[in-house]
Amino acid sequence: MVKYSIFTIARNALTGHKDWPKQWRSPEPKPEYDVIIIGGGGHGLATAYYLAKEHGITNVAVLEKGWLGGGNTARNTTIVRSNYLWDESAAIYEKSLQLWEGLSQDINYNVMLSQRGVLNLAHSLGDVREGVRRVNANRLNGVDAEWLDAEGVKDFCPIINISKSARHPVLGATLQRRGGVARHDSVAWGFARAADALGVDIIQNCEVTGIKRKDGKVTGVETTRGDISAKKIGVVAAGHSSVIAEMAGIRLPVDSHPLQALVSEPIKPVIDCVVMSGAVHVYVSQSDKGELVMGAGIDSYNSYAQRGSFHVIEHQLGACLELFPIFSRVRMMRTWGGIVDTCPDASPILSGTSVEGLYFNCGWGTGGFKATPGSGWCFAHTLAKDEPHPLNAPFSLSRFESGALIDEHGAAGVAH
Amino acid sequence: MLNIDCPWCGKRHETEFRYGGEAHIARPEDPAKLEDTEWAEFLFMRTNTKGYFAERWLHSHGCRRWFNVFRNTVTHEIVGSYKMGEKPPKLPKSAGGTK
Amino acid sequence: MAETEFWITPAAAIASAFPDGLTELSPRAQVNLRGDAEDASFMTAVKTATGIDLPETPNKAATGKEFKALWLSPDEWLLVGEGEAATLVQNLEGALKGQHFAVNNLSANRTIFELSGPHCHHALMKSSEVDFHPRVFAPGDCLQTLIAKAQAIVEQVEEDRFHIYVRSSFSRYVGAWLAEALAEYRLAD
Amino acid sequence: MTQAFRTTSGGRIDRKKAINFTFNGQSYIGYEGDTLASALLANGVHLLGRSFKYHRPRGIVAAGAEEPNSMVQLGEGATTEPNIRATQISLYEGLKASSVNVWPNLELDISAINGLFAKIMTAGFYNKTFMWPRSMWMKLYEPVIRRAAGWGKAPAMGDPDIYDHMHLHVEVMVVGGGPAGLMAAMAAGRAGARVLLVDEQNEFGGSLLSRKRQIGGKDETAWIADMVAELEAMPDVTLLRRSTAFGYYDHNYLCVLEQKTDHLPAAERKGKVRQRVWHIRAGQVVLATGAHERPLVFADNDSPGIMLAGSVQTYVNRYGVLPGKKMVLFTNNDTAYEAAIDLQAAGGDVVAIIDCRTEPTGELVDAARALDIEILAGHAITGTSGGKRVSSVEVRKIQKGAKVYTTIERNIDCDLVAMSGGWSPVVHLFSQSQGQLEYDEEKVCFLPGKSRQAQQVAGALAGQFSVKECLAGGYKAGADAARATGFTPKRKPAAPEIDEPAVGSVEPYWIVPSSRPVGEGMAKHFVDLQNDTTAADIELAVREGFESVEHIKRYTLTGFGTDQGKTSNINALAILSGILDKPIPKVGTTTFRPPYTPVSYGALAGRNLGDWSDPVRVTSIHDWHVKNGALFENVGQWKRPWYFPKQGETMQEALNRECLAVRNSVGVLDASTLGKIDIRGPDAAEFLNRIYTNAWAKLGIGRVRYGLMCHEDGMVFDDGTTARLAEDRFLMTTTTGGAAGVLDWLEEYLQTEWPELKVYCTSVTEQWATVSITGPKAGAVLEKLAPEMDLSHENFPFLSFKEGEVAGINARIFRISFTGELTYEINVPWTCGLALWKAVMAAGAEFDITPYGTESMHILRAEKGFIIVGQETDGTTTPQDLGMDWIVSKKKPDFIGKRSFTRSDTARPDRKQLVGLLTETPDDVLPEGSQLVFDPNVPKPIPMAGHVTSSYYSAALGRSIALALVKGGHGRKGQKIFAPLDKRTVTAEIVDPVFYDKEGDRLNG
Repeated sequence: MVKYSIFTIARNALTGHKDWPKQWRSPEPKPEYDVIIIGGGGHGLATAYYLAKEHGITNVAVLEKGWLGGGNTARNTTIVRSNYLWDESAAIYEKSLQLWEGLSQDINYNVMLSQRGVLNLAHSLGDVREGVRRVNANRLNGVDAEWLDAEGVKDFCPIINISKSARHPVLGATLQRRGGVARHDSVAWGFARAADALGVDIIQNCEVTGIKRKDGKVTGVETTRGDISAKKIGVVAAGHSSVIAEMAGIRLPVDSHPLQALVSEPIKPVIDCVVMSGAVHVYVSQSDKGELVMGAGIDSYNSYAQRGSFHVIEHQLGACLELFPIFSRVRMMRTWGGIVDTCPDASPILSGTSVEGLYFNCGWGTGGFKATPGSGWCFAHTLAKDEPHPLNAPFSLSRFESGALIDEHGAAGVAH
Repeated sequence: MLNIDCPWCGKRHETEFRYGGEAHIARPEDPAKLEDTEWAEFLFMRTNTKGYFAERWLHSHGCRRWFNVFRNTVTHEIVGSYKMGEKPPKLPKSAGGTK
Repeated sequence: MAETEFWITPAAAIASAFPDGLTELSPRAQVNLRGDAEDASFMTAVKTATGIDLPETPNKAATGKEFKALWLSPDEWLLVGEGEAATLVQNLEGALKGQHFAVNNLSANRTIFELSGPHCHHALMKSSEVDFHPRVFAPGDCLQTLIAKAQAIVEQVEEDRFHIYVRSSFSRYVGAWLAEALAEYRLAD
Repeated sequence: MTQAFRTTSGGRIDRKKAINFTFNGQSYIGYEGDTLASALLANGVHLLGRSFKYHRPRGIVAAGAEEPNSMVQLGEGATTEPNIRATQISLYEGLKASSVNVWPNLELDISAINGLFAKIMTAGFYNKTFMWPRSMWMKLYEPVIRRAAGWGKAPAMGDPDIYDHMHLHVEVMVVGGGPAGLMAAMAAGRAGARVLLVDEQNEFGGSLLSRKRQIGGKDETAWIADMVAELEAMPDVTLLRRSTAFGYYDHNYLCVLEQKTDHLPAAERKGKVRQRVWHIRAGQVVLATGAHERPLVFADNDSPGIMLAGSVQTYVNRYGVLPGKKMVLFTNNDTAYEAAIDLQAAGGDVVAIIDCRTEPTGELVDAARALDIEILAGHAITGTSGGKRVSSVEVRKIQKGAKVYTTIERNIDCDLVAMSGGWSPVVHLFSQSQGQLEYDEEKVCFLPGKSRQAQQVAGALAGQFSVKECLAGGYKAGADAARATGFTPKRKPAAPEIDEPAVGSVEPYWIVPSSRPVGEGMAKHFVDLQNDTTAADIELAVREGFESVEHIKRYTLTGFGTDQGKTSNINALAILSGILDKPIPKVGTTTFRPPYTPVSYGALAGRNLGDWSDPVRVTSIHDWHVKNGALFENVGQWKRPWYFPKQGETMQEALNRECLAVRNSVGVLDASTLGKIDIRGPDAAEFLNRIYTNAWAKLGIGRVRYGLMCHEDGMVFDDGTTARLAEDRFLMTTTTGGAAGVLDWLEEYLQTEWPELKVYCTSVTEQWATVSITGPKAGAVLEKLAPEMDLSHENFPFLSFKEGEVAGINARIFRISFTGELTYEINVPWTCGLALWKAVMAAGAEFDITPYGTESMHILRAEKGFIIVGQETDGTTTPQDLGMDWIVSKKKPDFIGKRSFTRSDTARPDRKQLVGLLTETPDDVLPEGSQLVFDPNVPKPIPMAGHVTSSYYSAALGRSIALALVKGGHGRKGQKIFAPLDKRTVTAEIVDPVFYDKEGDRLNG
């Protein structure tokens, strides 16, 4: 793998950039692999990379039905943080954040991790209670977290409107300074390049059409490019997880929904942190190109279409202007949608199944991007050792039988 | 903005309705008799179909009736609506590709 | 009505400033009735008690002498009129004795706005996603939908005259919204 | 400078109405009907901005929405707007505009130095560097990159303008008011359908505004006027000008942005709606969105003065402007010849036509020859010079298939290059509507293929490039749309005679080599002008293994600018197909996403701002609370009094006063917000048995009982008291926030699971205003208001209700208690709430009756250990966790949630359970949300034992109290537990959650 640096760029400039090697090969599928990863998004590519790097398993194929990184990896709002409420979540997301912090150097690809700080706003006394609860939990879990009052929020993000007369006034916020954003495409491309360099076959335009099994054990897959045998299969198909599950004759506690996002036209920098408000569904940051990157609320209905209903966007922008009145004359440039796989407890599944050798990594819902390296790291361990790493053991399918859910929905909203 | 056909009120915009998820999941007659696995099946496991899908909607801001909609989760085409207890409508001939 | 001597209509505080074409009506009897329209004995009992053939066609209103009945759902109607709500409830309870039904005096539950005049359709187009064009929604039609973000019953009482029934707690929100919706035309006129 | 490039006559501008405006501080004059772009060109201004990466000088390329370059900062102060295209700004008196992203100024832009580094700033540049040393990314590299980011500036303050939304239903919506669209609207309108016709321009006519045509013996202007007049006369036809259909969504739902005042001088905008978003539901949609011309990709094709040929024609004919006086035309088709002919006719000089085709033929070619315009067939422009304004072009003979063209044939001086690479139908909306695109080899463009929605296509969008085809195609589309929505089109009118040149051939010519292979030397072949993407960048991307067009776009940023690649996407795709040596359709096309052109956030929010962003619900007593100084808490959509501070009182002092009043005398609470549901029918009791965790069959008429509701997963989701009004009738109360959800929940089970149950539910929440008087003196107050009523505990015991007159109002009074004190909850019709409240205040005056809010309510109930759903519960809490086993029936065979209690984790003995906490230091109030640990002295991560759900200072107890959920808490009474806070650790003892009046003696006053 050619090492990327300003010097290699300069050297290539002299030769008119004619000598840059491919970032990854486009190999023909081999007849058999030790492990097949279904899904060439960030999580799948990260899984392949860590399988090769951490476990020396390099006879691996990543099968992608379209173009790699073309699913939710390319469609999210790039927010990275680890300040989750429950111990189990905090542990796995914090592992992920730690991997993020060294990722550009580790895979020699600048993923532009920008730890500019993430605010989660509180708009009601109930929000405040939950925010303080989360901050305290984070601290005890060794996750950096601060509670800011309204003035503190204003200091950290001067353009935010903290007027008490706002419909849903800002009463405070949690702040994770190590949180921020990263460049989504670069994450997929970087992992792909690094995994490819370690011998992983990344096979695009290869859709899985069947899961072959014998005596309750997986033996391989049928694809649009022929059958491929494998000892183990890791499914990292996000919104399409249920489709693959059905091929293996199982069902998942997962529903697929549209999640929409949008960017504004590029404007000179006005906001240099990430602001999230679950209560009014506003998620804002500004990209290094100057676009305001915003996430909307999730559409209510099941869908496999990468688009949602427009009123969701309009509602979000109303709430957004409450928080950021100066955005009123900024213009929305592009909207899009992804398909998110949601679990009843808003926590992911990294687990084996009733089919031997078949593993699922799904259910990340709206929070998958931030988990990319950690998810891949844990899932690689699970595939390599045929048992979950302690970090992902709580995220097994069995929790839906025992009732040991990890409910990250937060408080059900104060009643009386 | 889906245009949903309430069996009573006719076509209204999605914003008048509340989504109820997959249809035809009957609550078990005697939950006490079920194994945890079976109970989990009822509580959590879903087919999450890609393609034509029977789902429940509540006309929450209209006549407050629950009913079923038969909709394609890829194209969002709505084949038809039907009342609780009725059978889904026939698939249109056009329904190729996605099942 | 004795029962309304202490009444203050929910939007009274802002209604005085409403533009032409928008008013909050004085209180009137509103009685919610539920029962099985398929059941002849229910329908006849209601007919004897009120003189009204309850509309079975969705989103239609039927008028009797003292009261009219708005279709709300296959087994629910709202009876509205100038008469005594308490008496109406008594009559219905009497006539329906022994049957499965529910009757509630909800005279205070909703306030009623009247939207009328040349711009009432514009105000509705700004406030609702429903098609109120004369071709599809005529006098005698009624339906439940959202006005802005609040649930409401909309009834067309005559051409270019609508009654909008709103839950009392939402009345100021909706009243102010409709007033604003008309503002631009006041400016134009 | 006075409009040196204005033609002497013609154009759709009003030469009598001069308009003053400034650009970059310099004053100019234009005419009514101008755009900012045409007015600047009339004044000879071509240089409008700088490019994104290399900061190269850039000028006006197009005349409409497809313009890639000329973005300006429009206006000043609170109403300034970034990134508006000069080609889309109608000129108005006093307009002020300036270039974006230039420093110190447009002429001398320091960042142009980036051009020197162009060689290293290739695609993927950022991915490959700025990684060492790691710390420098956040400290140095990224800040520098961010400073360079963005075009214009957002205003520094809020927006003074008004925006709103409209909803319209029509049978036929027509998008695009050109010849095809006008015809379609006419066909549908005459058939009697409700029709909406929208067009982004200030007037209808589309391409006819730029081209001279005789239609049925009239000139185009007269023809348009007649069509529009007839349409406007139709009562059910709506015409919207300056209105862009920007989004096409499911089930024929489209959104249109109408710009109502953006073309007016500031003074005339006051009080008017600035922009309106129309939400359209259409039975049928006719798309007649026209076509955009493609640039040609040749060396240094980006200097100001290099424009699209059709746009040159538009400036000449529509605006009476000569974009240049010495023009060279570079084309691969003959449609573009018309630009040369019209410019010449208008007084310009066409020095040469460079046609890449070896043997151009046809009417237009002949016409050009007849004007003695030199035509260099089989030639190409292989370089330009001039920098800030093109001054000459280098022309070479085309050597088919060669990577380089060896010899320069000519250097031609000029001040304008008109280019045409053919036309791309505007398929954006069609593609948004899920329609599939098909590539047409002969027409060299993507055309609409199979459509997924009830729609028709017509005009240039459908590959109908002549006016004749447009009129015929438009009529057919409109008629078909009308028919499909149940209307009968009138007999087809005779097709009008049209005098127009025949549409000639177009020959694909995607990239023009020069003296060196593309990518070598300093010359740049720009594909995406706004993002400075060159053909070399695309080659590099492919070289590095990117093959999917989506990858190419993302790696090179092609099509990611504010123009969303309207002029660059197809060229990029074609160049990619050349490199991959795959036919264009095989390489695929990219999906077009809304919006077609950018839409302001303000317009999208409409009026849903401030208190209208979410409805505010108030009780009938609200005004009294406001008058009496209440501070409010948002509970769901409700405004509830939080507490009632008196002059100079701190919050805590106010709470102490309110709580002590309740404990020692009497307090009053507005409880109107509680949800209330009338439940009636022979199976009502059975229904409650299934919904609630406890038993209801035996509840006596006139009695009241508290109940808990769980979801099927066994977790508590609502609670409240329910009274039995009659054998077959109950009145249920729910939490304030839960009301709507609970009613839906009840209906869901009645309608979907248990239709056999004879039960009707009716929401009566706002029928009843509820005034709760509580405290030892509550009885004394009620006696005064209801002298007739027997309030003795024998005849009006706890957990029962009575009906009767209170203060002369028919009322229902409940004896329940959320404070532990003697309490009467008086329910009267909502509209009498204020009257009752005032009467209560008067009657209670002698006992110093004290209104209190939600905060005191929370303290009082916490003193009694009563839970609040959503505070002591968070969706993971069972009744058992709350120590409420007493309310979970063991006898009932089934109720919602029961089955889940026995799951292994739900039955765990060491689940988090509700307990009371007493801090070691009595006046130390634990913050709510504090996490609790058994041992604070272990390294992180410290295992957590639970958290504080409620915590207050209790005036009645003279100390702090707290409720908490603690692992196995029920078995830990008496043990110590710790709350490690930011700076200190608080020690507390685990106790019973009931702190006050454990025996409950006070219930009866």
